Amino acid sequence: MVAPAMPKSWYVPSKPHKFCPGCGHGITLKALGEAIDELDIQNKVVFGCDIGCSLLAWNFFACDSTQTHHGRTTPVMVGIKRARPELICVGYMGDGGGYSIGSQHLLNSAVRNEKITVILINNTNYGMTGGQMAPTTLPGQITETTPYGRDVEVTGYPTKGPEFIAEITPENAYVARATVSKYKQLKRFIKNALRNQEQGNGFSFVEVLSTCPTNWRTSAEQTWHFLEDKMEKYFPIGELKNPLGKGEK
Amino acid sequence: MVAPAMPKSWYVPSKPHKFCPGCGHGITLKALGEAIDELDIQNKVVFGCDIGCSLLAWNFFACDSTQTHHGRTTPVMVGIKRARPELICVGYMGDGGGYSIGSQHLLNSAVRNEKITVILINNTNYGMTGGQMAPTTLPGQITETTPYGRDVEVTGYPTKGPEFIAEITPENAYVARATVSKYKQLKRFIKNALRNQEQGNGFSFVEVLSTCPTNWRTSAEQTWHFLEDKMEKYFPIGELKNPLGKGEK
Amino acid sequence: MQKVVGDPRKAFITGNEAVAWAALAAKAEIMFGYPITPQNEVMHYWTRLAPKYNRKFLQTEDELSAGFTTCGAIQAGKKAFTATAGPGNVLMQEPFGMAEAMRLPLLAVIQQRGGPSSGTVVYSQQEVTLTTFGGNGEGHRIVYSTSSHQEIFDYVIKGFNTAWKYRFPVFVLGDGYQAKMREPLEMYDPEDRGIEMVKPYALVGLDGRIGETREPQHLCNIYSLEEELYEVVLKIAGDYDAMTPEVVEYEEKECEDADIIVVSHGVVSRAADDAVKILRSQGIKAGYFRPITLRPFPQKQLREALAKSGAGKILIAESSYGQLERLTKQELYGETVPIKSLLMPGVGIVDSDIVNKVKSIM
Amino acid sequence: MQKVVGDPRKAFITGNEAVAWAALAAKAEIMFGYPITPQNEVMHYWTRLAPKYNRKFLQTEDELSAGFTTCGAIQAGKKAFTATAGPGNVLMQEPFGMAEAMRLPLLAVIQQRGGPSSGTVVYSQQEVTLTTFGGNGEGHRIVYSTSSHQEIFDYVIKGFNTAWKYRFPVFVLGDGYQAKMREPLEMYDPEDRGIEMVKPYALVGLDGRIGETREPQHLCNIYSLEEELYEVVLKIAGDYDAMTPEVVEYEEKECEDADIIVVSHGVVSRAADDAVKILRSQGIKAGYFRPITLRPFPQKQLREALAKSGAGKILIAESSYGQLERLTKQELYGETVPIKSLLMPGVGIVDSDIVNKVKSIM
Amino acid sequence: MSLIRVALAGEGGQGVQVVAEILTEAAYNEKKHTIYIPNFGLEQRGGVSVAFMQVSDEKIGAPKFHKADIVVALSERAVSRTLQYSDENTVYVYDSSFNISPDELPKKAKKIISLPAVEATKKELHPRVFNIVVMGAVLEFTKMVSFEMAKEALISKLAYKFEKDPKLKELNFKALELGKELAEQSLQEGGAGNG
Amino acid sequence: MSLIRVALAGEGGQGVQVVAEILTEAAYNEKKHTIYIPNFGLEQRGGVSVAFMQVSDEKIGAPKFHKADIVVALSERAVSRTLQYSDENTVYVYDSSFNISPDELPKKAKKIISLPAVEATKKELHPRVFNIVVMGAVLEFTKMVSFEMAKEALISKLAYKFEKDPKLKELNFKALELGKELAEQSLQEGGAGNG
Amino acid sequence: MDKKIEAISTTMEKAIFHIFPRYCKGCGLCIEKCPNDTLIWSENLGVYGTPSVKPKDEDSCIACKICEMVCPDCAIYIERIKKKKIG
Amino acid sequence: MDKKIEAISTTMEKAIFHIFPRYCKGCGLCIEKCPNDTLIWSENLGVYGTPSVKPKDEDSCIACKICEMVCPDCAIYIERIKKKKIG
Ligand SMILES: Cc1ncc(C[n+]2csc(CCOP(=O)(O)OP(=O)(O)O)c2C)c(N)n1
Ligand SMILES: Cc1ncc(C[n+]2csc(CCOP(=O)(O)OP(=O)(O)O)c2C)c(N)n1
Ligand code: SF4
Ligand code: SF4
Ligand code: SF4
Ligand code: SF4
Ligand code: SF4
Ligand code: SF4
Ligand SMILES: [Mg+2]
Ligand SMILES: [Mg+2]
Repeated sequence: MVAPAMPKSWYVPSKPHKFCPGCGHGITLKALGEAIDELDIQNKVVFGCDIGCSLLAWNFFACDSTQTHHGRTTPVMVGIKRARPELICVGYMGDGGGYSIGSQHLLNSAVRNEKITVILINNTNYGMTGGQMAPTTLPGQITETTPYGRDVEVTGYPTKGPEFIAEITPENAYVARATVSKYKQLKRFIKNALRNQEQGNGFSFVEVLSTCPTNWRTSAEQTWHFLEDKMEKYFPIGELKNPLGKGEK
Repeated sequence: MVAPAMPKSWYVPSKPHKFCPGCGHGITLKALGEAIDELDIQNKVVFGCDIGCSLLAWNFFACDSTQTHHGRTTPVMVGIKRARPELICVGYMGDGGGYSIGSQHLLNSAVRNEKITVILINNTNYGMTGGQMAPTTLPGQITETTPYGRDVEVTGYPTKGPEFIAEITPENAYVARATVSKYKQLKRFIKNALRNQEQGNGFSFVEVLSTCPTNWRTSAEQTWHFLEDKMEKYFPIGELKNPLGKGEK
Repeated sequence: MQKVVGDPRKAFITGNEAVAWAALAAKAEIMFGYPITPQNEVMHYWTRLAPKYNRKFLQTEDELSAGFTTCGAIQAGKKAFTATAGPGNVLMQEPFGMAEAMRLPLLAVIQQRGGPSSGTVVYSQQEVTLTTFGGNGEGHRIVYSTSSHQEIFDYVIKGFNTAWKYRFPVFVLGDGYQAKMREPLEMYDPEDRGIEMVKPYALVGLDGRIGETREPQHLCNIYSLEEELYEVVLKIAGDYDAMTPEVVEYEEKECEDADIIVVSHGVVSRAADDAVKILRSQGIKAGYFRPITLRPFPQKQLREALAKSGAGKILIAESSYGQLERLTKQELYGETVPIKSLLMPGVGIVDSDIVNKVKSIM
Repeated sequence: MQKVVGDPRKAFITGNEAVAWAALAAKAEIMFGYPITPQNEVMHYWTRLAPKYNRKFLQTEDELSAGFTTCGAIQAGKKAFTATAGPGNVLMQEPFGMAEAMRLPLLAVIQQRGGPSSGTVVYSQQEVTLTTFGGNGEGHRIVYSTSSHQEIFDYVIKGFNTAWKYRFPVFVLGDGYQAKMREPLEMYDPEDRGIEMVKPYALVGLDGRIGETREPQHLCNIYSLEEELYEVVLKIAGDYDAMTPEVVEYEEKECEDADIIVVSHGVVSRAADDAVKILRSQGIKAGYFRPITLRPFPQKQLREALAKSGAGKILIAESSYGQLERLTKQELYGETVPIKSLLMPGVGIVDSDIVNKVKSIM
Repeated sequence: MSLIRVALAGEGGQGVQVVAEILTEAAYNEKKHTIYIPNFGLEQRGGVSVAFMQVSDEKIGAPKFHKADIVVALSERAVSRTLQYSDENTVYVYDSSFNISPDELPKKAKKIISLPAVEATKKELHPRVFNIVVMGAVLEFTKMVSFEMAKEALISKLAYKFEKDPKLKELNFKALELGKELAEQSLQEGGAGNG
Repeated sequence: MSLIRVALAGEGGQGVQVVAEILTEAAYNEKKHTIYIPNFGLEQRGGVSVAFMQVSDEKIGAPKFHKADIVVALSERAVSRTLQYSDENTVYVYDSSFNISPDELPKKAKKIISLPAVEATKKELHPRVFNIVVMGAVLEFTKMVSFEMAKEALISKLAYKFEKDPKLKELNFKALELGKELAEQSLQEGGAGNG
Repeated sequence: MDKKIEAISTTMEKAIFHIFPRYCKGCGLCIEKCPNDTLIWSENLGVYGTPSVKPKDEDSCIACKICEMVCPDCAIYIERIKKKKIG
Repeated sequence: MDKKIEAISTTMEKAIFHIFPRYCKGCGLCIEKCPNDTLIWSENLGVYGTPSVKPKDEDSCIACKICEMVCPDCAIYIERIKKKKIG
């Protein structure tokens, strides 16, 4: 009998997972799972998820996992890593958790070059709480707290995370922005971020442009359109910092 | 009888002020006072200070002033400004308050382009609490919590605030780094930051390299030396963003 | 300011929507907030309505910021408010503490959810201790615990007035059920009911020329000497005690001859009310007492109810593990009536739960 | 692990230094902290000493981070601790709440300062309610209130053991005076006193191959359904109650025949002790009772002291505005002995304050 | 009318909460006392959606209840999620299309009804009005509000949709009727009671 | 020896806390019970620095006291800052160089002594050992610890300085002696008592 | 979710298309991304009672695996059919 | 601090040097920054009982005002003496 093409590091009893239909969290976590498999680090990964839709991944992996408060995944991962440097610590959070309520942790952990990996889902809104404005909400985008569209005069322009993290980290940090529409690249970036931690280089960060059909209220077609034609235009994809040798990528 | 050359906006009954001998806070606040005088905005300035040595300025000015919690001056100023856009709101804080405990506020207020002015004293340590490491502590610098010198492998490199704030703000923000060793430039930068708010442009930020002889445990000579030969080497002085017309500077 | 509710208007809406309408009707000028379930819709409704009435909104980066921006706007003389729940309420204790110390008339709507920690996003009454005594202070706050949408509407309006009159932070303590359920209420403009809204005034950004027509304002919340702080705390405590008889509120039913008095607050008191009716119908002399203000607590009134009834028992029913019980016990110290409790942290309580419990202890 | 204190060693040091030595002696492996007066020197001493004993330190960006990194290190199986005060304690309620919910054996030293808000950086006992019941939970914590440097040393060591044995967050509650003053104490290695240190163990990052030799660990602090949370809270409460008799501690003197019992905690109990001696010497039968664990509270023991003495009065003396008083009243509910209080928020209390107060109410 | 308590549960997209909104709005318009509370929370994502309704002639106490008078489960997962609301006084309704075994049904119920709503909707109307069929059935089972009132509330709720596509109105009315009929039939047939 | 309570106050740079550390360390070495608590806090910056010491043969209770047995104010600002610690049992000491009027001195005191420490130090020794002169005076006023013990504690505290500059040792000893003498003289003269 | 996870398999020219309805949430992301518009809605319902997907024919699939990659739920497995090399 | 704020004034060639001892904390920043090493410690004590500053002579001061600018306490005021223009 044929089995689903599921990463070995996924935890089967919790599947189908709890994310909405068409949610980019699932695609990202598939890429993460395959990266973990390919690097063969399943037994030493500690996966930490935030509050936000990321919390739905609390029992997603067949890896030791912990779930913490909104915005606080970064310090929990830092605590684990400082205590046990041999572990591979992966913090998983939303744009709200990372750029808003937990931004002091993200910023300062990046500055301290903490040897953890952070994967941040940019879905341009607060998914879990029902679709409020996030720091990444696009200009004019309608959310529950910008019912007349985000007015950049009032709330500013969307936060560009990898850009400022690249600015504040030293050269051996890894910083990239990926998108769930480019799966192979997404997986490559995540893998690089994990390898950068494995090699003890420094802070490793991947922002992932992701889909949220539920709060965007989009059909599959509209979902891809918003991601590829709106978000990817605003947020450039690519590696901003990659200390790994070219040959190793 | 000759009177001290004191800005009109200084509050005389609280002088001599409470800062230590040789403290750069005094120089900065003189520049701020003169800037307020020259712009003739004393009656509409609200001056807010943090906890940290900046709190010692709670009754420093003959301007309406408020003092708040450690790191929370930014949101208090934002609240005042949002409520009363006609006021000129000046948040005054230390590098600990701004880059560490209050960094989520500084970051997100900058992103939202809040129309306030923030003046941040970089004295490479936590002055008020007796000289612990700050995000700005120089590599190798000895503080109460880095008794063997700041090890960049363990705690990273010093935060460069204006650089990352310039990265996340739109073009009509004002961002600069000044030093108390260059008084006229310091005053000019502060004045620009105030004018940028007056004109309703956007977020205005000046980091000031400042002296802390008490915690540095330096003589006057060593104080200037540390500021000019160590700090100014590491933290470049200048305007990173100035939306004001050249002629107006 | 534009009238928000013209004619009294019946509506079938959620509690969160009622909060937004009430704040508008109370002439609140600006809201600061950070999303958290089950409070979100307060912000959703406010953001839809506010621009129409020329009111403002800012979604801040976290609850610390929401609390401190609110404090700032109040210092600048505007009627400002916020709303939160659970972990957000935990964080907001920092700004609430500043409001307590600096006597800022902050109003916060708390829609309790399950705890500790993230708990559930649903419902609870586990933020009683936190809301009444949170922070590193002495709990000099006013806390209204509502039980229906009508009360949410009424007490948000009243809360702004209490805050600006007495200058203590005011909390309207709801919960996830009240936040999310729909039930009917009547909305009105306070002035149509003869309720005069207290005018806000500024502490900073005053008119006049400093040094000529006025002195500068210098606000602070930290003191050099122990003795200075002592004076400040005692002054606050004195004002608080003086205000108490004017502010304290409660609801009492069937206590005259009760053998057992059921004490509950908030939405649980609805079940208690029904339970008392059922018990009475079954010949059990039950009474009903509900503190509406949890702070200040209607201590005198509850003691009087005990005295006149001669009740032999108290039953405390709450959706938490003894928070109302502890509060009641400390307030009633000296009484000897045995206190029993029905503690259901994080879950709803219905009339039959109380009826059964009463029967089991009678 | 290297022995920290070889021979028992007398020392004349500050309380903060005593904390650092005790944590070393207790085999604490890593400290996370953020500066705040009057706690700073815990970190200063730790950073000087830790590298010599191969222990670690991280200064975090704020207290939220200090609390959560501590939680992380504990989940990873290390004996970790933090220290804070005042507004820092307010913020740390967020991570403390997570520790409470997830049963993480976190140890935090709290050196109380004046409140509310920034208050003073000096001294107070105004963090009693916050430390015992802070957050959106039910106060399932263990709080030791120390009164001398010797106790600071003893209870930091004991606190780690209580935490890791029962898996509740443990607080050693000091104050600014205790933190900053110098007085003599004797330091020792716990094992030399026959105190076995409980071994820490990991919740994540376990050995073995997942899916082959073991299952993955999945920790969480949020629940979908009210009922799930209810079960969790009741389980925690059950464990807490079961642990209480083993953990509760108190000190009692001269209560056998006392006419009045002076209840105090922490450093104030030193003045109370002296006051009782003075009063006795003046023919006034005063007794002394001091809860060492404020949570769980020695309720039974205090009731027994009341019973056997037949005391006609209780005097509560505290450097706060009724926090110990409220705690005592809720724990003693049902007793009828009148409770009077000497409330001096944020300032020190000396023997004569208590003596005078006792005389004025006898 | 004495108090009626209804729990209606289904998958996120099945429109459970809309039905509850319309029904309680109708009851409110009929000057009845009514409370509607959605379940909310984490379950929203990937979980089963439950609507809790109460309607009465008298003031209503607690907003939520432990046991319902009628439970309607619109998906297989909704069955296990709603078992807890059923006791010996509950009429428990689920769709006959579900692939579940008897021991997955509530142990305690006054009556257990398997309703062919999915099939009938698919066959006779269109899957998109499935929730309105269910609404009709709930109406019939509970009589919590008059059929006419419910229809009116339906119209006002969906007015914006009907404007765009008038045929939709007819379809919805038919769905309401169909639901009513299915319920009538099932009541006549009687369901398996146990408990 | 029964309990002795001392409050010593001066400007930040005057070395008040060092004196208190040495004196209480000496008392500790002498197996006395002793507590030393610095004032700390905002006052540190620009404020007056106060050291609170207690020494006794018996266990000491409260770490701080409301009223001291002896108060020594080393600067003009220290005078107003320390008024609160003086009552009818207090010996209040200040420097005779201060430009203050009698009504700026404590209203209640057992004895008020104006000590010419600043001048004598400047004239006979060197301003940098002013605090040690004061230490000698406090020793004489309180007898809280033996002179020899105090000297030993002084040596061990400043050992690292003495190593670099042996002449300093001599200077410090002289300062200690000078302080003692000044105190002796002042006690013989008697001070203005009031209260 | 202890129901068996079984595939419905469609053998096409270049690949066998396996769909696991118990994992398919009917989001349609795969349909939109298929470069050859091979996929359409299926009468087999997925885990939430919504339609799952199937190939519309046997020859349009080029076995590019894009559908598999974008499926957030691992509901698709494309088994490539190795071409027998001719000559 | 209700004591009168009075200056000690030294008239030099190019400027009058005013020092307000009640504001001077003796930090020495001015001494270090004076380009001509004009300033030295004075026997007049400042507010904290430490020495304040004074010019060492009358001709080395160039009235550049640097000392005034760097003084954190506004304890110095340099009053420039206007040169009478010759010719
Ligand atoms: C302290 C605190 N504040 C607010 C919340 C409520 N909350 C839960 S998730 C969330 C937003 C999540 O948004 P994001 O981080 O972008 O993740 P997403 O759900 O979009 O993946 C918020 C505000 C909380 N749980 N705790
Ligand atoms: C929440 C909180 N945490 C910690 C403190 C203690 N604290 C007061 S000032 C300060 C550091 C100040 O450093 P900085 O902001 O750099 O200002 P500086 O004193 O150096 O000018 C700290 C940690 C506090 N008051 N509140
Ligand atoms: S709400 Fe959005 S981000 Fe959250 S699970 Fe659903 S689709 Fe994904
Ligand atoms: S401690 Fe440093 S920053 Fe603070 S007042 Fe003194 S010199 Fe200035
Ligand atoms: S493998 Fe490629 S071509 Fe074939 S169905 Fe999937 S996406 Fe379409
Ligand atoms: S992408 Fe996956 S879950 Fe979505 S419709 Fe296709 S097979 Fe189903
Ligand atoms: S004005 Fe210039 S030259 Fe004259 S004393 Fe001051 S710094 Fe020196
Ligand atoms: S800079 Fe000012 S305070 Fe410092 S020594 Fe010179 S005059 Fe005095
Ligand atoms: Mg998001
Ligand atoms: Mg600093």
